[in-house]
Amino acid sequence: MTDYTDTELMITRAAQELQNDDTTLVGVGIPNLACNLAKQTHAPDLEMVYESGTIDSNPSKLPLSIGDPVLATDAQSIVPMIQGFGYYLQAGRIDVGFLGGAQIDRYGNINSTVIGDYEDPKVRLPGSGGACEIASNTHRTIIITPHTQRRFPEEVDFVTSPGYIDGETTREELGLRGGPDAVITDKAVMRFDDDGEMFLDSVHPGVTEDAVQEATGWNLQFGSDVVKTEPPDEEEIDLIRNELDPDGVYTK
Amino acid sequence: MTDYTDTELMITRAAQELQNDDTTLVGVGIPNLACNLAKQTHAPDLEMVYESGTIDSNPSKLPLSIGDPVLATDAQSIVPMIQGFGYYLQAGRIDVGFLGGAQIDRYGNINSTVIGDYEDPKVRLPGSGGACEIASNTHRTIIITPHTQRRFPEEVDFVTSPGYIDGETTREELGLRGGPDAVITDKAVMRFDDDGEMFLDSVHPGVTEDAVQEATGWNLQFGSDVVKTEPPDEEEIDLIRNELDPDGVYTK
Amino acid sequence: MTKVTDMAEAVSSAIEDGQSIYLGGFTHLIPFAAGHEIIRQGYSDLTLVRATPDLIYDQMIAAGCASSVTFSWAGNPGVGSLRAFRRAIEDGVPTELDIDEYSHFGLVSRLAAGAQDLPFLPLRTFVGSDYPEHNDNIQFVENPFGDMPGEIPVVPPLNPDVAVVRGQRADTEGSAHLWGIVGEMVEAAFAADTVILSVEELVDTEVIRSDPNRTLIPQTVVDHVVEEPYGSHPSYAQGYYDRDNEAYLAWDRRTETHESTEEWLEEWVYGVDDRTEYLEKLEVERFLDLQPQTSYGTPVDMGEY
Amino acid sequence: MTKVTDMAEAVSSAIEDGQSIYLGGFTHLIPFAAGHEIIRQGYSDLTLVRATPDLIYDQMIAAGCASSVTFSWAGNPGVGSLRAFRRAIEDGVPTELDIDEYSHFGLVSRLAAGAQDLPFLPLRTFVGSDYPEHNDNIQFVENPFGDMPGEIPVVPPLNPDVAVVRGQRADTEGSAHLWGIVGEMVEAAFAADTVILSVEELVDTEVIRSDPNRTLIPQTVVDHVVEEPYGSHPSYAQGYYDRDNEAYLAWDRRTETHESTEEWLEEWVYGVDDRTEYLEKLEVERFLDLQPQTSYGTPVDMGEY
Repeated sequence: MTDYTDTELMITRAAQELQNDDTTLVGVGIPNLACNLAKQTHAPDLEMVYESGTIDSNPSKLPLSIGDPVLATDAQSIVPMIQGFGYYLQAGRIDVGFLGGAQIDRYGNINSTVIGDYEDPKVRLPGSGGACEIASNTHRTIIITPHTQRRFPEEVDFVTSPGYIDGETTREELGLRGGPDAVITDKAVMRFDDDGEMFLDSVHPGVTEDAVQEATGWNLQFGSDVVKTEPPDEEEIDLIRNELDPDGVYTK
Repeated sequence: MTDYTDTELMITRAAQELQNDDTTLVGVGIPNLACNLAKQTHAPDLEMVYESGTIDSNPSKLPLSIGDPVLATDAQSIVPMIQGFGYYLQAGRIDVGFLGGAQIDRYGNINSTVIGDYEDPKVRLPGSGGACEIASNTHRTIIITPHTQRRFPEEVDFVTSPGYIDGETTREELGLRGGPDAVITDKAVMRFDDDGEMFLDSVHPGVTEDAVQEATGWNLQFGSDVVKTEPPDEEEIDLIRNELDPDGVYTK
Repeated sequence: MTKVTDMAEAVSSAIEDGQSIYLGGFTHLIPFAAGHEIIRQGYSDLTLVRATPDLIYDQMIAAGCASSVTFSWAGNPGVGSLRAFRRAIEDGVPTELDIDEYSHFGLVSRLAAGAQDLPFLPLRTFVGSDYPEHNDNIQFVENPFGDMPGEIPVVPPLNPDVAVVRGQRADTEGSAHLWGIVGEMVEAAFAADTVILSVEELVDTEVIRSDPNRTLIPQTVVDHVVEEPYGSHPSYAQGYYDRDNEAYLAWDRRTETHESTEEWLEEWVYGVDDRTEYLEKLEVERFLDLQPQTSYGTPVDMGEY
Repeated sequence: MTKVTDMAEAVSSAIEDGQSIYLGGFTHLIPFAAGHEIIRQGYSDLTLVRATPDLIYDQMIAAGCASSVTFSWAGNPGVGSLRAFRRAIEDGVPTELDIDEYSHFGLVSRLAAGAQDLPFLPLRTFVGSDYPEHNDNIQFVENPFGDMPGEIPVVPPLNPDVAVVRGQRADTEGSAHLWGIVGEMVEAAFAADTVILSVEELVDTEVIRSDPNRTLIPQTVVDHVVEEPYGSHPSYAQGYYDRDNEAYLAWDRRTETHESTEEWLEEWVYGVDDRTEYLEKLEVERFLDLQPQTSYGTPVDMGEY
């Protein structure tokens, strides 16, 4: 069996969420690696859009930020932010969005704004950026985050990006498109039931279901058939280590 | 004295309304000639914007429509209509707009939509184009039209472009910028008093005040000091005939 | 994946009777070839959307394709009025025509709202005019932030079933470079359900990607790509050919009666199979007269990073 | 009429204490030279407006120039957090900092409303989030056209007193060509009362007019023009130089305490007179490393008509 790191598993698992005809709004780091991996394997036509307004970017090397010049040179199109967010994202032209966050609750609501009180924060985080509109307007979102109790609390301190709200109000009622589709952590993959509540779908090789529950701040639902997460194969690991992130910027 | 036609007088009179640092939204025909005349005489820095989105056009020859390629080649900038109307006109970046119309009433309200009933028109006219927003958003408008009873009725059949409304409601109350500044006809120049009612400011050489009243569908106010309109001078006529419209497209 | 086809195929697979259709271009890049193909294929009951109906809609109205027009200025630019349009409205010839009328910014704002999936867009137009009285698509909403102004007109989205837009060059997947006057083509292309893109020339993807800021129509909104040189004649394509003003003047003369208009359609639309045959009917001198001198823009350096 | 001046003069004539200032560029074309000049001139009580405060605002906050920040994402892009920004908010060091916070589209929409003199713009963001609870600039208005959606969030205009934007090239009157990532610079330039335009190079007006579709910042909005090569270092200028990532990483290390941050400011801002002296402090190898290979866009033919 191929040797791999947690990060490499998260990348390969995220890549598998993408389909060939998807348009995806990408962030730097793991999402960027996942998208590029998908593009080099099963989804060559995947279209990568960045919130900086570069459309179908074709980076010659790993971008260091979502506004890196390699995302602009050789792109299909570049638009002002007002148009990228309005004509693409809000208009429903982006299939998949990637989100991370400091806290995620059982309904997939995400906090990337503050730890503690908003007016008097213990830790001030970067804030939404485009996350709130990505969560509101893509057709599905994939959440990638390390799995710890602190990151999966009963309730988030601030809802930066709406998931399935409180499990009762539907996103449709509120005029929100899509919703969280998968949560990929270093321990497991979670998905959402019809009420918008998170459930355990697969655990990573070597991780127990108990360990997942232990790292989750509420009584996590278990899917009817919790399986083992498919580990990365040799080709994937080779691509990540030798082509996509040869310097190990994000994978070391 | 120089010989001139009614149209030439209207062009020169309109040109005199323009100042060197004005930005003006131009239509083809007389307004275009007036602006180019001003640019070649007292207002070299006059900036000409067209509703097609060409900014500071520098036409090498007389444009045949407001979307003529000569308005695009060598322009300072070209913007989509949504931006030309939003970021320039609505934002208050256009000082002067030119308007014409089939009917104008005493408050400078203009009809360029229908003669007769809107739902069952006697004559269907082209409609607003950008006229309604030019009338609403420039800092001053100049109306150019032939002078006949039919064109200056007591009431217009349809308000396409608001002037001073009913003389009671102020434009400011309604959130409208500017307002009509001058009406230039083949007989006279009219301006507007503090209540937004039109008054006779100057009559053209050879035209009597009675003739102006005769061609106006209401009791036209006379200014306290109605003067004679300044006729074109030789330089102006020379420019119009030999440079601006040598084929007499608009001046014959 | 190539989306290249010919205009006959693009039109027949994209358009159905009764749909709302937008043919693009503000004076510039008007898709006349597409309009003629729609006429030849005998469509009816179309709602025609365009800021300036121009000759192209006058021709489609005369041919009986339209039951409604959504517009903001209906004239023959620089020439006079649109006689077929007026005959339909004033006399119901050849068919009655409903109208849905705005100012330019009103119509463009509707397309922009459609392009962004917004329930409305606000604009400082229509106050003090008679439009709101005659058009329920102009409503007023209160300003929650104060009283300057206290309320503002809003217009709802407009999402045509099909848009036909033109550009100077595109790749086979439909990413297009446009320059010169762009009008409201981008908003319409993003607002429409189905988009036919017609261009003066197909180019390698590398040409498009060498200057991504110029790609105003991206492949993601495009369904069919048609290469059709001179597809905008008698309007123009910046850098490729000038407006054929003689044709605009001729249309004014040839449309004095419905019968003479039909003769024109017979000669220039029904009487030819496609755009190539149409172009063959034009005298070569006319082509030559319409050629501009070359005048390149200073290129940009995108840098290879 | 030329508007060319140097940055010291542009800043001192445009900016006053207590004003709201926007320094532009989304990751790309950030006006670092202007930011440093503002620090050197000792401004205080500024409201800093930017989607991404980035290093430039972190530096201005550390220098005590700011009393408030209007923003949507406050991080060191690709590196981590902004330590000076966090110190001000979490500990009030060196001064207390008010924040006015949006998502990217929320902030950009405010600038777009400001650019168009609209009382508000609607957007499909903020529903279901906690923002509306904490920000009175997010309100809801009813949709007069139906119930899909029944109401929608709106944000009011944002009109900074001064905007500093950069472009690759401009003429002396201030009409600028921009390419690559444009972000929200155009909206900000149209929204601001006073605009300082800084460019990599001044060019003849003919260069600008050879490609008018590229002129995203027109002279009509520009008050001061400054030619300042490498004025965006350590961010980048597409086609001119790359981001100096080493400097972004160094900032993260050098700002671990307020004192070490002050040392950095002493060395790189207070310790130099202007951008030229700043550039002289950089090693030449660093310049050479940041040079991209040339990669020209295929030019367009505008045609001489």
